[in-house]
Amino acid sequence: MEIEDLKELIELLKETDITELQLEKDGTKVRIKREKILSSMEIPVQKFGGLQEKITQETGEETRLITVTSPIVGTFYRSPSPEAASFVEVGSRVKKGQVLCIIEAMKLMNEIESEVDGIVVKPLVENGQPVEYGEPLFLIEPA
Amino acid sequence: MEIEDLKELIELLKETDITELQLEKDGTKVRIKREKILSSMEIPVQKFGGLQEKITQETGEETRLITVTSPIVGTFYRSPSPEAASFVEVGSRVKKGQVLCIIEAMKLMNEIESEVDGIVVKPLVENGQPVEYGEPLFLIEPA
Amino acid sequence: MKLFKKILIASRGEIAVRIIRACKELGIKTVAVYSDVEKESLHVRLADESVCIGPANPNQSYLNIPAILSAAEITDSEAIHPGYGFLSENYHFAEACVTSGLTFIGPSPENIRLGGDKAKARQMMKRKGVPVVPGSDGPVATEEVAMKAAKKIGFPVVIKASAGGGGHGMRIVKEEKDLEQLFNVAQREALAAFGNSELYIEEYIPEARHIEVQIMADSKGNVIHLDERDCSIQRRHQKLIEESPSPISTAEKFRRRIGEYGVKAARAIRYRNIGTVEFIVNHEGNIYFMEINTRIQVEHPVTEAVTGVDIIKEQIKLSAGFPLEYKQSQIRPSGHAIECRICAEDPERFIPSLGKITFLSLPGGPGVRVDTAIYSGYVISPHYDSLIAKLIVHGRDREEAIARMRRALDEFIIEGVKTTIPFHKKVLNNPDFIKGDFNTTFVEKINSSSIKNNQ
Amino acid sequence: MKLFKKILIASRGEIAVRIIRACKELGIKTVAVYSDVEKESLHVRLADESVCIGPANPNQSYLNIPAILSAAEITDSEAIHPGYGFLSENYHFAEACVTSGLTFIGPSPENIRLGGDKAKARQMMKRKGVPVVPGSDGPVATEEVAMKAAKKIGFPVVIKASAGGGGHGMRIVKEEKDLEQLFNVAQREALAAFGNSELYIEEYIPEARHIEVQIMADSKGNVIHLDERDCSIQRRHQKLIEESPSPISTAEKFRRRIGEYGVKAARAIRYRNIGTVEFIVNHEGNIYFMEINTRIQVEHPVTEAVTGVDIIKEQIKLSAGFPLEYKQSQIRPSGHAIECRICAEDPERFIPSLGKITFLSLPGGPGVRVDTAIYSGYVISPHYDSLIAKLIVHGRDREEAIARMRRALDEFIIEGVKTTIPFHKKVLNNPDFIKGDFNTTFVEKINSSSIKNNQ
Repeated sequence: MEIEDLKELIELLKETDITELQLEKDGTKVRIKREKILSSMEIPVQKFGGLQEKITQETGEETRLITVTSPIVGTFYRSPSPEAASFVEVGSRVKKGQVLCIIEAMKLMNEIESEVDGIVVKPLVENGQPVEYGEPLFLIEPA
Repeated sequence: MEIEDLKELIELLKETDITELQLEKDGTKVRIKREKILSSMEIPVQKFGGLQEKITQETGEETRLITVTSPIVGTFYRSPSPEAASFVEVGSRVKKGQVLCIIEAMKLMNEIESEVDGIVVKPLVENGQPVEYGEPLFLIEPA
Repeated sequence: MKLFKKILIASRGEIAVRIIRACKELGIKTVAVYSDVEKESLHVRLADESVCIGPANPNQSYLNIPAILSAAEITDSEAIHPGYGFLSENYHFAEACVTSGLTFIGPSPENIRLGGDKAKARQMMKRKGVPVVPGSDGPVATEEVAMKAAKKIGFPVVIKASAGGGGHGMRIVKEEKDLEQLFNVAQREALAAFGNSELYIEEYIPEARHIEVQIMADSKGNVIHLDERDCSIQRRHQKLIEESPSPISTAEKFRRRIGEYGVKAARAIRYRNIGTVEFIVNHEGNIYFMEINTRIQVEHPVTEAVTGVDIIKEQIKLSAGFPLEYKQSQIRPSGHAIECRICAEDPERFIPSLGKITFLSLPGGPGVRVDTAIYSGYVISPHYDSLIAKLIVHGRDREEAIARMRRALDEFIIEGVKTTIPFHKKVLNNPDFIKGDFNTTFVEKINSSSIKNNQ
Repeated sequence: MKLFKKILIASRGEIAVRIIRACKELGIKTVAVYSDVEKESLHVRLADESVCIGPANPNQSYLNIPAILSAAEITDSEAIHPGYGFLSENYHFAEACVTSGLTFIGPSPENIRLGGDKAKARQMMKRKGVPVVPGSDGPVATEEVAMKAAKKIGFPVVIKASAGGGGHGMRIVKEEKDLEQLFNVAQREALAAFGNSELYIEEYIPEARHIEVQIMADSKGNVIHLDERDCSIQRRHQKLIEESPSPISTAEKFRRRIGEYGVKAARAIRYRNIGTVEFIVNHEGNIYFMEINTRIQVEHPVTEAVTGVDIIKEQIKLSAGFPLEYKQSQIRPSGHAIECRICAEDPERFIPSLGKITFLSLPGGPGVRVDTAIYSGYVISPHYDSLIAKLIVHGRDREEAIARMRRALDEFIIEGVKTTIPFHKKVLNNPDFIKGDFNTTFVEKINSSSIKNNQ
């Protein structure tokens, strides 16, 4: 089971009423549960802050990665100026409050800080690309 | 069990009332749970013939009743003329081919016959009432 | 004069819904009839009453005359609207309605019979001075008569079935040597399709437009027309896109002439009720009578859009004996309207696509009309026509109508089945269509060119 | 002069969809913005591009000026259409657009500012000869000034907020003794609602109609009107049903006069772009200026139906600097149009009804327009307006329009949430409404009489 398969499953589930799904590959155990929801509404509960965070669980492993998402709409820059070095690279150790990138909005440079101590696992946006609200920017493994 | 099999399962479930499904490959364990949903649609499965019949299962009992349905649109009469007695009453013993009622359509009197030997359990339409195609007319307990 | 209290609608799908709408606006109660697979249909849901008249097979339900008349009887209906298709052009049915004391919403059985006898209608029109395509004077009984007529007309000619429709029993004969064989093939095909092998012969007009005139006539003999519709965008004699006015009607003189021919044709056969006179127009703009359709047509909404006249409401009032509410001078079409017939078909090969509609979002906003009986969750059945929606737009001119149709097609979302929406988009973006430069060979041409492009 | 290549739409729901439609017909690319709970919305689906601008709370998304301007920047949009509501009448936003090099689709910031300052607009209109309701000459700063003005006008009077709207800061004062207290309450309410406690005083006109005139003006100072809309069917200052022409416009003279006042009012303040001049009409037919709305209005489709003009397309072209495409003499309204605002609310108590739409079937057929962003499966969120669909009908006269609206309401099926459709049916069957005999107290009256009937 790869991440791609999981995505596909999640996409599929979105279109159904299925509320639970369990799967065990060896020995092939499947458990699918569906609860009839009578026109109920689901409003995602969100945490607000200077920086939004979403906790994702990596399959197979026990590591918990944090996705840093954009709190504003703008243009993503990995360095303070075109000539300068990137704020962080893959593998960089970051401290809570350390700048990860800049998002330019209305000619203002907004510094996006890490809210945790950890290691940068992956940047998710190319330098100079526009980003929207809530767009994932970095994966960070908390230390 | 591959991802493709799961997809198929989910597709299947979308079209059903099944709310729970369990499956174990070794030893072949299957568990399907189904709850009656009020808004679901039932399309009656019907047999065609000179006279339509539908087999219903009475709850709690083991008796199998046959529903005689109307093969045409028209007006239902229980007797050959207003003065005459009804063709059949509750409890009447009928033979295959025996007339149960008349349905008048376009001034023609169409005799509706029983296709089985049995006992009339219940007439389902009032004398002189209009009936549509497929409308239940009598419940008969086959002898 | 009194309007009906209750009308039975002997049809299904979008046209049944359309008729229910007209009845509701007139304060008339409606009875829907349906086959046992259509209990969840919109026409059943929207009508005041409904009667199941038989199983899915149309022969046992929507074409079942005794069942329909019985349904009218048990519901105390006063009149029957036949919609289009099914029994709408069956004069036996129209007569049976009259015999049963019901009003048939449509013209007289005699009008219907003549409408179905293409060779005779041609003859009558010719006699009354409505131009017809040069051809045989009436039916041609044998190969010999056919050959004589064909030689007089000059090849190529086209053989047509008197009882024809939908291209059955129709053959183009390019050369003298092919006539014998094609005559026999057409005869056999006509017999198989219509139970009537009678044929007639016309000059073949290769690059023609199909333009028709909507007419309305009351029982006192007043006849008006509601201008023309251009229905040249066809595939195998099936109309796909219609518009009003015709792009060639910018010549006001042409428009007036074809309208007048429509009225003349209706008068020639003492036509009553609403109907359509179909013409062929060759590349020089010559107008030839083709046939008369004695029912409401699929494409009537384009005329409603430009004239503001509710044709089905008028049809019902005319059938109840009311005089025409409009004078010819009161019909003042404005703007331009286009209709696309959206079918549940593969848009490349036009093969029906069956199944459940899993998501639906209809176009809306200014100048957009949708006539449909589908909904999210509707299951398209193999028993009936693949037409699932008619999309009609109205704009202040043809340019706005085209822009509006494009955006309406863009926002029309149907998931779960394939539809012909991509085909319509292709046509609406075709430079020749945009210029108004097309004829009945248009679809064939763009389809073959797209095949070439793919190679 | 060049039209925009790409427009960002700073709105949601049906009006965002409506604007996308206009852009598509003009060949302009669109950018939708949305809050993170609206990813599945129709305006996001129909636009060419979309940008998530913040969380559900409108203050952080649809009212978030920096986020919207940034979204325009990253998508290379040339203009912003604000729809109605949200930032549409915020002159700071209009100014910020200009500063950012973007065209704000609407009038100038000065026009917007004046539109929001009711007391000042009143003063200017009075000076330029547009009749206003007798009242204070400008704002009344203190109770003493207010009392003096009120006595001069004569009780009852109505206290209104200069920055007013939606009934906030508005109080009817029946007698002299109540003035002091109500003045203070209104002042406090105005401050809370608009951050501005300025008040003015008008004569109270008890049984008035609310009639407004749609205007269009280009940058060269050409101004035309598109006739009037009667919006008297209101509940707590919220319009529920609108129509054009007004039932009292059968007097052609009245109709001409109110249209001319509309143009005069627009000229008085050098108005540019499309807008609406709202009037109060008393039972004697006297017309008084009330306010000017500097945006597209919810009820614009009734005017589109009778005039055939696509107001939003014209608005966009005017904003790009194009001159007016119509002369006053080319605006020739025909027939009658009515709009019902369908809200997801309990039809008795008007309390919002949230949840998922489990089944949807929209009305269609001739003369019916639906502007909506809902679909089967759509979830109505508590964060936004309860307006879920606008149902607009057009008929050849008011009688046909009413019959058509009734049948369209009948066939409009929404399951899963409660809607105001039953309320609209009640109005459309009310004898006074049918006669055209109503004013802004109509809804209050029928609601209290239905309560009486229940007792």
